[in-house]
Amino acid sequence: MLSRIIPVFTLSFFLFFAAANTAYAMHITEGILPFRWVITWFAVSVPFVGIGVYHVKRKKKKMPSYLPLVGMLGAAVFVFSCFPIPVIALNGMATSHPCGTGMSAVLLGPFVSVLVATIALLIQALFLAHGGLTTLGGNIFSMGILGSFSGYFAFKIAQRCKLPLFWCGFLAGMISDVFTYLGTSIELGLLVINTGGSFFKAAAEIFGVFMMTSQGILCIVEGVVVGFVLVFIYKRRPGILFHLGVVKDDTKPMQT
Amino acid sequence: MVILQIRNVQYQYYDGTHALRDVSLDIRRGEFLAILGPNGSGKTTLLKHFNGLLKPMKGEILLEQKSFKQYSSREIFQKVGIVFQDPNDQLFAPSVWEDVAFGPLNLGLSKDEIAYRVDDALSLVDMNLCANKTVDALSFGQKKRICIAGVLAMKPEILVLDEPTCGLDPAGVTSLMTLLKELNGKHGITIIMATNTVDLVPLYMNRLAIMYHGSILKAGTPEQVFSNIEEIRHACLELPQIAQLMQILRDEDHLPMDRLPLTVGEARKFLISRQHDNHSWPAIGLKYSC
Amino acid sequence: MVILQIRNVQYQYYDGTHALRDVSLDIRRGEFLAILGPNGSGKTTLLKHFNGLLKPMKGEILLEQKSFKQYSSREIFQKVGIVFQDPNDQLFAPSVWEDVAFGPLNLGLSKDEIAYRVDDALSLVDMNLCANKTVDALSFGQKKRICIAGVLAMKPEILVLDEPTCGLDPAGVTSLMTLLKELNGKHGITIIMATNTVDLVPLYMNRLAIMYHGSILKAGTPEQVFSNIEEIRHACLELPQIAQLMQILRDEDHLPMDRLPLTVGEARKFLISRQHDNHSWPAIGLKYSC
Amino acid sequence: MDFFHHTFSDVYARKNNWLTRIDVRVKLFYVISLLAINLWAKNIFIPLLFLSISFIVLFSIRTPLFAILRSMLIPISFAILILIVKGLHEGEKEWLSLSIVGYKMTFREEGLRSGLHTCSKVLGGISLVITFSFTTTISRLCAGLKWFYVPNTMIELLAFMYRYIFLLFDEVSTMWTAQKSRLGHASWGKMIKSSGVLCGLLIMRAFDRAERTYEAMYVRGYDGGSILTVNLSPWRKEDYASFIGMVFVAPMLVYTGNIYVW
Ligand SMILES: Nc1ncnc2c1ncn2[C@@H]1O[C@H](COP(=O)(O)OP(=O)(O)OP(=O)(O)O)[C@@H](O)[C@H]1O
Ligand SMILES: Nc1ncnc2c1ncn2[C@@H]1O[C@H](COP(=O)(O)OP(=O)(O)OP(=O)(O)O)[C@@H](O)[C@H]1O
Ligand SMILES: [Mg+2]
Ligand SMILES: [Mg+2]
Repeated sequence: MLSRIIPVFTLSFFLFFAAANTAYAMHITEGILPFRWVITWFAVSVPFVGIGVYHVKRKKKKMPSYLPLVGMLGAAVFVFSCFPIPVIALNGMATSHPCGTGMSAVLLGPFVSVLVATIALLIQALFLAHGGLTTLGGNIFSMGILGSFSGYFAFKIAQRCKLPLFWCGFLAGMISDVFTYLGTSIELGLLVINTGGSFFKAAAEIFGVFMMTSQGILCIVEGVVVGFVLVFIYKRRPGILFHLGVVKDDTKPMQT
Repeated sequence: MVILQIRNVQYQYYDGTHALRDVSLDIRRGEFLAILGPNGSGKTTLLKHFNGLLKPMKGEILLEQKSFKQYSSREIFQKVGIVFQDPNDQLFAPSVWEDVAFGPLNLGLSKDEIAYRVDDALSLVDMNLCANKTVDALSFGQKKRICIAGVLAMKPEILVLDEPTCGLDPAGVTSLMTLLKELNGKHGITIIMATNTVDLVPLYMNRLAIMYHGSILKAGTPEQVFSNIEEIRHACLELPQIAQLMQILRDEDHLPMDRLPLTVGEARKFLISRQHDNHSWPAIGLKYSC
Repeated sequence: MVILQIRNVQYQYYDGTHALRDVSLDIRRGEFLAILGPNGSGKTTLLKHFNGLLKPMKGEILLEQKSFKQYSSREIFQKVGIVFQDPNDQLFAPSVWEDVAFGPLNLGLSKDEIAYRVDDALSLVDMNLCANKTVDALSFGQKKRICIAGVLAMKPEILVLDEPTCGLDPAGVTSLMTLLKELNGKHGITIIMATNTVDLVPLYMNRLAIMYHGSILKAGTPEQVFSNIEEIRHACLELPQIAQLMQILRDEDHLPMDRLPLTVGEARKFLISRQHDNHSWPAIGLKYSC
Repeated sequence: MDFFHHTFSDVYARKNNWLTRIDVRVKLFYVISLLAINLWAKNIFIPLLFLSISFIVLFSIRTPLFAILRSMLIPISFAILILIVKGLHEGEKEWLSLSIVGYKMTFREEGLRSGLHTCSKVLGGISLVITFSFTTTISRLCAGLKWFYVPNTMIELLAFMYRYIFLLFDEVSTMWTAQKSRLGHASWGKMIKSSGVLCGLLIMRAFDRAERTYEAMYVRGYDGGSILTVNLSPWRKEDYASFIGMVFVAPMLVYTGNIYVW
């Protein structure tokens, strides 16, 4: 049974992904999650978003320039997430779109990044019908929370290990992507529970399919781009990274 | 009467650039002052001092004879409104109305007062009809007007503009400058404007200051300042086109003039009046090489 | 000889804006063409067609008598170099040298050839000494020059510039325009430049086209185009200052002129020559003994 | 590249028609409760009813069909995917079997039914969301969200981000074309590298712009307070009427949705 299902499953996924643009599959569409999961995911996500709001609110009282900074960088990350990135995948050359959460987590910190991702998801849900309003909670969980925290911690750990900046960024970008897809797979996998299917099998299948089609390559490409971006900014305008607290200013130049 | 007095102001950016070396300037109530200067001479830096956005490292700034330090920053914002170069940086609210209301809102005014001021400001810049538009749907010149409205809604006594005409087409420049002239003349708002377009100055401003390398090279009426051509050239500037023509006629072709005509109108008057006093045409002034 | 031919090009943006309605224009090899027009008239949109960044919805563009479709985009980019308005949009690399080398590198040239081209391009724009500076340390005008060098390093035959003088001080404008004039004259590069500054046109360009509302209103030499004042005003433009003065003298004060002087030099010549033919002075004849 | 402006701009919502005139609070209330009913519905009629009503409503304000379809393309393809997957996996009763390149694919009836059910929910939900977003400008939305006690900071960020994505996007497209015209996208590797450079420039731009915008806000008295002047119009009679209308409609929908068809 299983041996027959997997290839068929994969093939159908594959056919679909070859036809439609894969990247969009990373958000769960409106109407797919049943009621209880909608509520569960909202319940999981709201505290994180709340903490993000609290962070921004507290910080902007102390430093009024923080709100425009978060808004502008959020907009930049949003625009970045709309870049068509060419990906060589099983189905040939395809363009895909990065998530951008890894980048925003590195630049803004995990909680604020969740907030920014929430807003981005809301905008996408409303204007692109990409994701949805009832599935917002689930999408915040996978892209916002898992993406931000995994990216952030990957970056911090890599930094602690004294990896070069490029690799820190690479890991942040790649791991946050992987976790985002993992989150989506888990959420979709959980759906089979009440129909009696095996959650782990389903989630693993979906995740496998994600990675086998262009998304696997996309994770790596996004990692490369994030790493590259950090190095680029560090070379040209290190002040920005110091200001955002991404890297420690251990040289202290030009203090006049 | 002097409304804003800049006294030996110096300013240095964090990276060590001496943006202002030693600037002293008096701005009189109700005047329309142009600040000219080459790129990087410190115009923007100076303008940012006028409302306390930057604090001078040395020297001080007096508003109505009182030092800036004696005012709260809110009082200064209310008295001095500043419009930066790029309108896109200044229009952040989703709709025009909300953007203009931003200033009055921060002043803590009542709702009615805010609505009144916004409508007033929008009608001053002739943009009432756009009140509900989103900011993205406006043209560059319209955005510029909304920026000015946003500042006017705070009822400033002094309006500071940084290169407001850059990027506008000639008709847009004329309409913006006419608006400023009207605000200056009818509503008595003191206007200070940094610009690179020398040709505008004799037409609209009654005083100008030339900045060079972080200090004021010269200040005075357009006639006074443009009379010294070497200095102008030295500051990487040019005379206005008309003045260039008249200056060549005066210096190369020896046409006597008591003062250099700077605008089309003045030049015309001069050239026509020349016809009447034929005796003063110099006979030798005919050798020219173009 | 016509190098670039635009035939009935139409272009519409996604939101339905008819940015180009019906544009036909011939650009001759070696000419210096100015494209004037009010904000939003479609200048930038047209320029982006010149190197295939935008594809016309109707009509076609011929480069050296062959349709754009027959070229690969690489060939077009090599023949037509484009410089956008904001230099910050175009300087990607950390240092000047690397930035200028970006184009040649992508052409797959050898190392020596790249180095040679970069040095050549930098010396053309007179920026050799800045080769090792970081881009951020440059002034606005210098950045502009580096942008041009970056394009020149690809050895284009046609150079397209979008409002290159906007935001520069008068000395910067003069030096940039002199540079362009030199590239045009000495090196035979065809230059097309969109601008809002009418005063520059008679001084540097030998042909201009006026755009209005998505189509070419008029094209020709400055004398031809500026002779019809109504049309110019209609297109939200102004005559150059000098031309304004002379036009008033002609129309209001009835000074007879066969053609309107547009530059300082021409106006001077005319005004001086007026002294000779006293008989044609309308008011009073001037007595002269020459 | 036009795609971006096209999809994210609220051009349709800026028009003046009976739907855009409805108070945003009423619309939000409707959308949320209808979405809930849509999710809960046990048959495909309710979602399809929502779908058709949305289309009729959108056509009544002359929304071009292609704009609707463009927005629905992704969800539709997602829905079809679910239909296929469920059809292949769930249930026993064979409905259709075909073989493609050696794989025997068997569609089963139960799976197709439940797939169709989910499919209809996707379409119904999406059409509701689209109807909402095609008739509500972002500033109205912000005002409405505020009334629903969404934190102020979040609304501010939403408005701010929405305002500046277009601007940054335009800057990026200019840089993109500048790169392209110097052959920065000649090969795949170069394209990746160029994307990195572009994104780095984008972040730098955003940072500088944030600073300048803050200065502009500061000189107009901003000190960390609110940046939005939310001006919701007061409740009108029609708004109350539509609110109460929902109270009558909802039970009917719930009743219909409860009919178990298969
Ligand atoms: N944020 C900054 N940090 C460091 N140096 C700066 C900064 N802003 C300006 N400068 C430097 O200070 C000097 C004065 O700059 P300013 O912007 O005041 O010139 P400006 O007269 O406004 O020029 P422009 O005509 O180009 O607008 C310049 O040399 C500039 O490089
Ligand atoms: N990306 C775009 N999407 C939609 N409309 C656009 C876009 N770019 C320009 N337009 C519109 O197309 C028209 C022509 O614009 P264009 O930028 O070519 O004008 P321009 O002559 O360069 O103006 P300016 O002097 O302000 O630079 C304008 O009405 C403008 O609003
Ligand atoms: Mg400046
Ligand atoms: Mg333009």
